[in-house]
Amino acid sequence: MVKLSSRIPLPYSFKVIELFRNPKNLGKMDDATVWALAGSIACGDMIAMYLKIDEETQSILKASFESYGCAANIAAASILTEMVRGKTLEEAWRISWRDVSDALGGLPKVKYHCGILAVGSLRRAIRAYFQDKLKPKWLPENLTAEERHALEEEELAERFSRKS
Amino acid sequence: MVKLSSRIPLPYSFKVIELFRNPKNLGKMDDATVWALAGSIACGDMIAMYLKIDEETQSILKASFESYGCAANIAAASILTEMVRGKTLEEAWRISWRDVSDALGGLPKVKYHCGILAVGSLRRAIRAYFQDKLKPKWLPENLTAEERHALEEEELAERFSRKS
Amino acid sequence: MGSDLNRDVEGLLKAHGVSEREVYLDSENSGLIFPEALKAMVDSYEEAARGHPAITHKLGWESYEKLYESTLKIAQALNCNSEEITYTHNGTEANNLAILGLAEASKSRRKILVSSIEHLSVIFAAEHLQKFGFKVVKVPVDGEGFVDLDFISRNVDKDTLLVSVALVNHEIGTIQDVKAIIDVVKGHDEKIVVHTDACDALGRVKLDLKRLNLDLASFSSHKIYGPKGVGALYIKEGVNVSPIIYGQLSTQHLWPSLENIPAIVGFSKAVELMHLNFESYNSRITRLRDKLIDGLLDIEYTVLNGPKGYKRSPDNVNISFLFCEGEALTVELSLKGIYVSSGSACTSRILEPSHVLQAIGRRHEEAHGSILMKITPFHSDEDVDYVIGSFPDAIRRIRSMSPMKPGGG
Amino acid sequence: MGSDLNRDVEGLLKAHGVSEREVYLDSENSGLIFPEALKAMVDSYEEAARGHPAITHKLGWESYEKLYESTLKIAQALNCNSEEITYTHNGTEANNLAILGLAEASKSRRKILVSSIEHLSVIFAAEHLQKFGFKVVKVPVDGEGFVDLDFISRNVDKDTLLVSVALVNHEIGTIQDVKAIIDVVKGHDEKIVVHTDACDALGRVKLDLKRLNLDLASFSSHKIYGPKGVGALYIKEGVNVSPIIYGQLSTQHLWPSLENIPAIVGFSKAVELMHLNFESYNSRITRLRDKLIDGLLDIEYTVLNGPKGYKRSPDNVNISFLFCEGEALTVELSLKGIYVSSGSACTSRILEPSHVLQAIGRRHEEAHGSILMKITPFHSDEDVDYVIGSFPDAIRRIRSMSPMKPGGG
Ligand SMILES: Cc1ncc(COP(=O)(O)O)c(C=O)c1O
Ligand SMILES: Cc1ncc(COP(=O)(O)O)c(C=O)c1O
Repeated sequence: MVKLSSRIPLPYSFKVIELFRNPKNLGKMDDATVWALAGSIACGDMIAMYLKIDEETQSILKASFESYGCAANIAAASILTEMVRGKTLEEAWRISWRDVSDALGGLPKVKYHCGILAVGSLRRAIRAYFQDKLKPKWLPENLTAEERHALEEEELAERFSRKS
Repeated sequence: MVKLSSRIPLPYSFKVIELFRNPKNLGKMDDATVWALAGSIACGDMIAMYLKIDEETQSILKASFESYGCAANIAAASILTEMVRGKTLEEAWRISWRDVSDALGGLPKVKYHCGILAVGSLRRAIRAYFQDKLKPKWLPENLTAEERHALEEEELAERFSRKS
Repeated sequence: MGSDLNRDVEGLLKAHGVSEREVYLDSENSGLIFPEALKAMVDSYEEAARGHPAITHKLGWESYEKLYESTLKIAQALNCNSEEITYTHNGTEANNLAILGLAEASKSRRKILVSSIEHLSVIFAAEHLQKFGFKVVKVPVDGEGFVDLDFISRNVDKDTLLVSVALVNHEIGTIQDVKAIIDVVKGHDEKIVVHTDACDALGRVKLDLKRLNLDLASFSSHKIYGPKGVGALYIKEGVNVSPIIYGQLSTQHLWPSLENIPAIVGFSKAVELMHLNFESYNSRITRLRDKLIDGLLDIEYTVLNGPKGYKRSPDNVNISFLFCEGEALTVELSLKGIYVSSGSACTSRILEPSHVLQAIGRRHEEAHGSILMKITPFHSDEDVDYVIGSFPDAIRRIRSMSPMKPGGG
Repeated sequence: MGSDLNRDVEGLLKAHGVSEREVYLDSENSGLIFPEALKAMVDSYEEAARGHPAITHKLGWESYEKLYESTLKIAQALNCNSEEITYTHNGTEANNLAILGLAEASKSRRKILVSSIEHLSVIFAAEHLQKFGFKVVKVPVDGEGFVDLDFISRNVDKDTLLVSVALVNHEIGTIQDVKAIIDVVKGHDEKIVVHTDACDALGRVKLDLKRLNLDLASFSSHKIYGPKGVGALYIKEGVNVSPIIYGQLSTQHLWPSLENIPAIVGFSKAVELMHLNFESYNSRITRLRDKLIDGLLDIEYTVLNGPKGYKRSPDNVNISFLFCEGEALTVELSLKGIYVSSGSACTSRILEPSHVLQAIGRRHEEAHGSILMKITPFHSDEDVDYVIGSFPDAIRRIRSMSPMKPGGG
């Protein structure tokens, strides 16, 4: 038996609305060093994260995103691209979804997953960068919670599509 | 377990209010041929019915009442004293609580018992009149529903007083 | 509505006529409304009522803001968190949610104590649970309506889920020592839930939810001169209550459907007015109450129901007029423009008078002659003078019609 | 309300700004109010709201008269007896009373059929009964939302208590052939109760309760532009329903507490307006609906949800915009002063989009992009033109942000 949905209030912060109106770093990056996708359309949110990486310093020169999702999703992805600019990959890796939520002035509980998905897409991109490179010590073997979340969502979407 | 009370609407007819304001034939009758009491104070309604009877024609010359009870109770007793005036005892006996209710323009269901009690008090007075006389054929041996109702109410009141 | 009812109410009202002066003392049954609360409700219809507070658009957010602001004001007045307030549509639903919702959420405990003078929405809700194996124990009260603390102490046990006693009794105005009740109950077992029906306490008695350590408390808007159609249940954080009505949630978890935001805004305004004017309202109301009580007790064969003085709700006047049937008196007073209610059996479906009056030991004939009146912030000295001046004739006439007269008749 | 919510709604609203033109299309979630209905409510607060309709004094009788007159008007519009109407506080409570109250009154039958696209207040109430051994069967619907009559016919049996299908679906506007459903059900067994949730049907579809031979029907005031805080359940004479909330009765037997008479007066006014203007409202609304549907379907990658033409509620517009997440679109449209809602999972607590859209076979990504709009008597051609003119840019922007674009991205 499917547990049916019920509504709850979603009073966004003005930061979410601002970034929704004028998203920073929106769009595909043609000269990206690496990029990654997280989430799924069937689940209602998906983020593509593009990173331009300075290979020498292993720091992020610029980041951009694309998003299919709610206003909070767009804002979360956008603010994260701002937050990582100029950071080393290690520093970027350490950004948590809580940091994203805080930067947005607080996400409502049901929108936590937007922050999680944004961080998940970033970490996937960072992992992808190290795909065939020597893995730095700070990069954990196992998936972090945020990455697992993205994976679970994608698996759920698989189930949805099989159903219909 | 006592079943507790709940309210219901009591929109009286204007006739009830009129008779409540200006009751006809109110008061003890000093020269009554016979009188009777029905109901009890503990139950919240009581009617005294006084009859002046023409012995020859066995008809009611005049009737009066006293009432402890709600507006409908007062109105029911009052209208009944009007209805019986000039009637033979047999005719008076045949008046039902429905007739009383109709004469009042309809009693709400929870107030039916006011009509019943008024008729009960009248019949008791008629019975009292024949107490040590030859009973006419039209006078039933057994108590009528209206008289039983009065009796039951009095018995209930007994129980109430024993309780407290 | 039964089809046997008289429908010619217009005729009735015409026969009744209109009194020169009118004094409404029946806010026990249906409250007056503060003009400010009515205005707040109407304004909110014009401003934010279109929105649904759980929808992501401007009007939704506006209505959410209205809802949140209103809740905050109520929470501040009660000293609790706004998350601890659940809206219902009246005190009855709040009491039902407290009792049925707690039972629904409870895994094991099966015993409920309620005072014998609770509002019917508490007693009937509790009794409904007997169907499901719950045991309901009625806590007796003394002649003034104070619950028997010893009885509570002796009857709470490991199986006890809930103790429910109204802070202020709606009929006889008894102000319970809820703090003492909580101490006794929690002294036995911290886990026993204490509920108070505070519908009649709000605005009349200081109420500090945090300090009191209450678990559940019910409120009703129309009882504090707010709009009809709103009530609230305070649920202390951590107390488990399940919904008893099912459907699409809006911002609340325990009562589905769209909140009646305009009514909540009006309710909040009423709470605010009662809170801000607590001292001035209550000192005046208390004075008028005592003046009315004293004036009416001057009439022969009268008994005050409930305590005197500071343990009585400042608005409550309840007097039994012996040899006088209460419903007839209600109608007689109505003809004089004075609107009251009675605990007489005549206002009920069956032959039992008010269970509250019976519980404090009033005989039936005393209960039948009881008249309940509530003083409000809207009343003046002149109103009370008019009432005191009008009663003697009314009583005299009703008594004169009775076959049972004072002194034996 | 969770404490994690943003409380700076003022800041949010400031950042949002106000559009020059505003078109409110979200009366699915929270209705507008007829000014006449608001006025009737307010007037009644000033006139008769003080009284309690079950108390014997002038103000009680006046309030009783108001209540009775209002009920009579509603009963006349629905073609039923006023005794057959029970007031609740909304459609949710009416549906709960219908389902839980029927189950409470039922001695033996234990099977309930509800369509798979019912409002959650029907589905959740029915599912709650599973706890008590009831079996709930969901009746499937076709791609336009019409229930499978054959399925009903095969599944009703001696154990069936209730069949509940909404006359008009709230999300996709499907107008069911309730007469055919009744014929099938009653053809099997006269004793099976048929309920229809008519919250969205009232005023949009001709409804003649006597002729239809329905047993139960639910109504909601705010869905017909009446005040919030009132609903009603029609209970055909002879159908047994028990109360589900307990307390002091007023004039009603099935929902205790004082009736919200001012709100009922307003509700009655709204019923009257919908009834008197049935033809003119609906011909206009239907025209505007079709104009809006046609205008929006001109946009690429769109799908209409629900039937076209006369089997669709005259006010309902529900379109899926593929490659476009619905909640984001809701916010984007809000910035343009257009207020709508979406069946997207983003408006819910979990990852499931609208159960109605799923039931008619929409894939998740289609449901996520759905936008629900309701045309009201308050809308003009200019409103609709403005909406049609504003959508393409909004859709374009939202689509442009997505990593998945039409034609593969
Ligand atoms: C003590 C008490 N509890 C509960 C209620 C019920 O409140 P409502 O009328 O809002 O349902 C009342 C109302 O009279 C009351 O006085
Ligand atoms: C079909 C349907 N049923 C029931 C309801 C619930 O009505 P209310 O909002 O009055 O609780 C709604 C409201 O959206 C509805 O559309």
